Amino acid sequence: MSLWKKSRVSDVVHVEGRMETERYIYTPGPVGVKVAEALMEGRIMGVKCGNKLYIPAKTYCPDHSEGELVEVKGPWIVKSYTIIYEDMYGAKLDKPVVIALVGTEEAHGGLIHYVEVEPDKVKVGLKVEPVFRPKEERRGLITDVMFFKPVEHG
Amino acid sequence: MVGVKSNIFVKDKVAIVGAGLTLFRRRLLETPRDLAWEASREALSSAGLTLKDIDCIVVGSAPDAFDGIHMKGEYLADGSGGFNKPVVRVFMGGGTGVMVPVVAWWHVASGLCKTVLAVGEGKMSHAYPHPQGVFAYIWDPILERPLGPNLIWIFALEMRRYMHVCNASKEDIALVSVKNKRNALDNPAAQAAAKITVDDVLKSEVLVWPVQLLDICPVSDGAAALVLASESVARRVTDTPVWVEGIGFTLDNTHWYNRDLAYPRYLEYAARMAYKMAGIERPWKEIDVAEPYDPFDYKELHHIEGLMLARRCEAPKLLKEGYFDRSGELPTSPSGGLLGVGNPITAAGVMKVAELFWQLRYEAGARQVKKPVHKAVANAWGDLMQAGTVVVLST
Amino acid sequence: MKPERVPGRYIREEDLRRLPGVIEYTPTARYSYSAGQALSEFLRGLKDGRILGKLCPSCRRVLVPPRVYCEFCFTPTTEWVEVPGAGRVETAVISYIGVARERLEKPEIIGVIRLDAPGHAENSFDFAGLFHKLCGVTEDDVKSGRVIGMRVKPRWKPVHERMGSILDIECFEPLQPREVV
Amino acid sequence: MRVAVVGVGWYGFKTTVPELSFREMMFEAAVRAYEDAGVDPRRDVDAFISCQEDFWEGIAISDEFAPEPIGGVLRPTMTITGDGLQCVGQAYMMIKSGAFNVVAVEAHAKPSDILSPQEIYEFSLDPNIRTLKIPNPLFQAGLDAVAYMRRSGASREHLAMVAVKNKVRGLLNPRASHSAKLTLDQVLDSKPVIHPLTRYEIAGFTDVAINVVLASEDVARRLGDKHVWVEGIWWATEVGTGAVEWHEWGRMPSMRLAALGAYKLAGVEDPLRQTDFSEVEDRFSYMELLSLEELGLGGGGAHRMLESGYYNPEGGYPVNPSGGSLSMGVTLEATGLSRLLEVVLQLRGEAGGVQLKDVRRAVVASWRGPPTYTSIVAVVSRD
Repeated sequence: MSLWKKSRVSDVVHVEGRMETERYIYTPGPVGVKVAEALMEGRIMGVKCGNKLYIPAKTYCPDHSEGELVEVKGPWIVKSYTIIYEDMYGAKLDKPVVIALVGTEEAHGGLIHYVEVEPDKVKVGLKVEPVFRPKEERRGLITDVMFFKPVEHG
Repeated sequence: MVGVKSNIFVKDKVAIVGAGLTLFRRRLLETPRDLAWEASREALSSAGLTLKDIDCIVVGSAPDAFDGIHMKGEYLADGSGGFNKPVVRVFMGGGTGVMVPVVAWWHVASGLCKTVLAVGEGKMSHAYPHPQGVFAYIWDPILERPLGPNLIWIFALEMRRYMHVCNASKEDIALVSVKNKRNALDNPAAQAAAKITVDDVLKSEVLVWPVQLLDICPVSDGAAALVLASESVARRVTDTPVWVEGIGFTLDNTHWYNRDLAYPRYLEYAARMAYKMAGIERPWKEIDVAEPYDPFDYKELHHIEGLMLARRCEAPKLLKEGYFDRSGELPTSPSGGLLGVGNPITAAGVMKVAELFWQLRYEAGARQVKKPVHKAVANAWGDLMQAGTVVVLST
Repeated sequence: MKPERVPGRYIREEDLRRLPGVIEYTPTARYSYSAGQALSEFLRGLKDGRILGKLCPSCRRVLVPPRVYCEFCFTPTTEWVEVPGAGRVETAVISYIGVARERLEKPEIIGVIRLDAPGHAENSFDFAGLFHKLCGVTEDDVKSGRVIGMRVKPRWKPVHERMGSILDIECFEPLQPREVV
Repeated sequence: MRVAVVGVGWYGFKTTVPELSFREMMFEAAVRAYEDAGVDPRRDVDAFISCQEDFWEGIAISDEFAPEPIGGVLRPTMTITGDGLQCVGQAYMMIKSGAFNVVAVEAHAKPSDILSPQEIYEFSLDPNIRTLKIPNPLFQAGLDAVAYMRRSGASREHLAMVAVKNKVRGLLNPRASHSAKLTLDQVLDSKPVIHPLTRYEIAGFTDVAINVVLASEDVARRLGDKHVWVEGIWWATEVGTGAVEWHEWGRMPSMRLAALGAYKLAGVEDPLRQTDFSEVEDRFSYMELLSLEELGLGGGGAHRMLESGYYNPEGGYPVNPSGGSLSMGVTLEATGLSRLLEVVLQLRGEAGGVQLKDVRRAVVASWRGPPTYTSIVAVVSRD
């Protein structure tokens, strides 16, 4: 409690500033390198911890043991989803985007990613598949998968 | 992850029963959470425990702008063992490393946790063009940042003041760097171990006079972890528990240019708190080995005085006499310290406590100090030259 | 010898660029820091070429930089006090590097100035002071220690260039003009 | 030994507090809390804890600024980067250890000073997820809400009812700057922001500083009879933000674990019967219902209880009688302390327009918000 306060807006000053460095370069970690190499070859990895499969692969299991890296081949389904219409500042997106947790029936977890589908068509359980970037554009990141798309019914 | 039960227990005495380190290097391939996991695993296995045996987690890491992730405690939580467990992250700038076991202490002393995994992690190599650029934001955004300060400025200002008041020369101070880098030759985690001379320090690149390149610890990535346990658990898992006898912490005021920088008052206050709890009245006689915080060489001398292991301005003279060598009367930084082992900020403070743990159990091998050891003290320091954190250990 | 194992894989800068899975990220973190009651007035004072402090009614120290509380007495501070600006150099250093460790073309001298204002009544440890650049002193003044205790005063920017910022003071310079080598 | 809240103080609870710096706000709250408790911080308080995060402050080691405005200079003062209730948890442990008698806890929020909150939220995501450039970093709330609704059977209407209940209730609370006269239709007719959440179901931001003084039983009794007991407090993290995909979607295990811990300490077995009301997490509408379920306050389904009016202020078990975060706003790391503050005022009979009748014991629950899976729960009571 200041003994008395000035209250006109013009009495108080705000000073603009920032807390940024030019950029950050994050290393992937030894397991991350393997996961990245697999992605570049079009494979999505999970980690087997005992008899449970977790997606995506991480360096260690929940009990801190080293898991076994395994490829997850699907079939992929939407386990949960959301549709984003606005950003945090209230600006409307040009087109709403569908974000989903995409996993498999048995595995724990899943990938957080875009699903290319009309917002009114997305639902939990929707069968989807990954669409990879052309090989030469891949960098070992999750963005090597451009998005998931609904599996065409055959 | 359903159906996990929480464990809450009754009041108890506190021991360290395990410790682990990763390598300290300027750039490790591991992610921050990988590093926390590696150090945790080492600490747990050294105690013969697994994550299942751990009730609570204390994480230390500082600051978020280095690793480049906001809410870094949340990011590091599971690497530190925090899967469905109580986790807190403590943050006192550079002082965090020793604050981690302090906070872990009351987790156990309160009786609420029987076992605590306490982890310190730092990954300085993420920030470009240089990690020092990030330090620009530790300053007051209105009064200090406009001056374009480099981090080293404040430490140089403090060192200059110490030199002036204590009549200490650059040569006197450089001896700390020589000693610690030499000690680090025996530390398998060390990044900056070297056999150097005072002359090498004085000929190294001048950054902010009086601070030169070899007066400073390097930029590092790394992690360190401790396992703390209640008396009953400690006696079950080990014959040689190391007791946490005293804890102390203090923050001085934010306005560092409103106080005399020649003496680390913040540390004396923290040390008095810890010594009182440990029943230590004459630390200069009762402490056998110490790990004072040494990101800069003068800082070890400063902290030796703040810990009351030497009289004010007396540390440089004792150093010259070999008093603080591994074979000396009161060995300091037998690990090699931050100057020799490296400084992944919080991890370095935890590493110092780990070193004392090994020293007190006579497990430090080539690093073991010559004299018998029973009581030890470590400190860390941070913020705007204002944070003092202290633990006193004993066997 | 403990530790028996120190895991970790060292990686060189050159090798980092070749690794798959490396992520580059440009952060955005912008703020508008509220200066509040005390610093807004202080900045306004600087614009007028005055250094303002606040008086602690309990320990009688003048706080520069001002705050609405005395952190030792935990008392609200009362009157605004204009302090003379002159003071003594408490400590000073020579910087050869800039914010991000780049080498500077011309080294800068930086110091802490103990101002001519009442400090804490019970000790000489706590004082009214500022942190700023020093001009008109030489590198040798710093190295020899001549600078410590030297009387200095603020060199103000011309009135029309002042913005209400700590940079309205260009630097602190010796009270007595000195011969600069 | 029991632990009590012996004083509370706050300043702000406005969408912006331009006249003060965050430090001055901390001082205002601290003076009020110490006055309320009847303690002198320089003499009577043994330790000080601030709960804050660097990127909310825009200062790289914001712990530097913690001690001065709360009386903690040259005293044991520290920062925990967590929700204010986690600081209360630390204070609880410190007092239980016997080494501290009185501990002051501080948390503050000045989101109005943050010019790029969206980018800062994004910066809290794992770098791998950041590469996706998802246009709203709060997307996890949508994923959780959809999963929760599917599992529980709760509908869009139920979520909207939470917003209406809390926004309207807040009109009676002077600390509820985001309260509004709102109807169910208005919510249901409004456009979604993050499906299924509309703008009325996502709490706005509020500036505040809150200070809470805790003390051991002996000291609390000596200070008078205003004290409120912290019978139990516990916290948990389910997964780190580097492994959010492994979260149990549509659930909040961290809150369940925190509740189990807090109830065990407080000797609570049936919280719906053994406590009188609660202040729980509701920064997103679904979170109030999900929290209630994880806290064991959901009966046969929190949405059905809500529908029946059971959680209304005059219902069988009032939930968020303050108006909750939907009315009071998200106060960053002070969010948990906002909930605690309202409970303390209720139990002391000082809640003014939102005062409930005959309440003795309450549950306080907070989540740190996206992208975290960390929650804190406390059981608080009066004699």
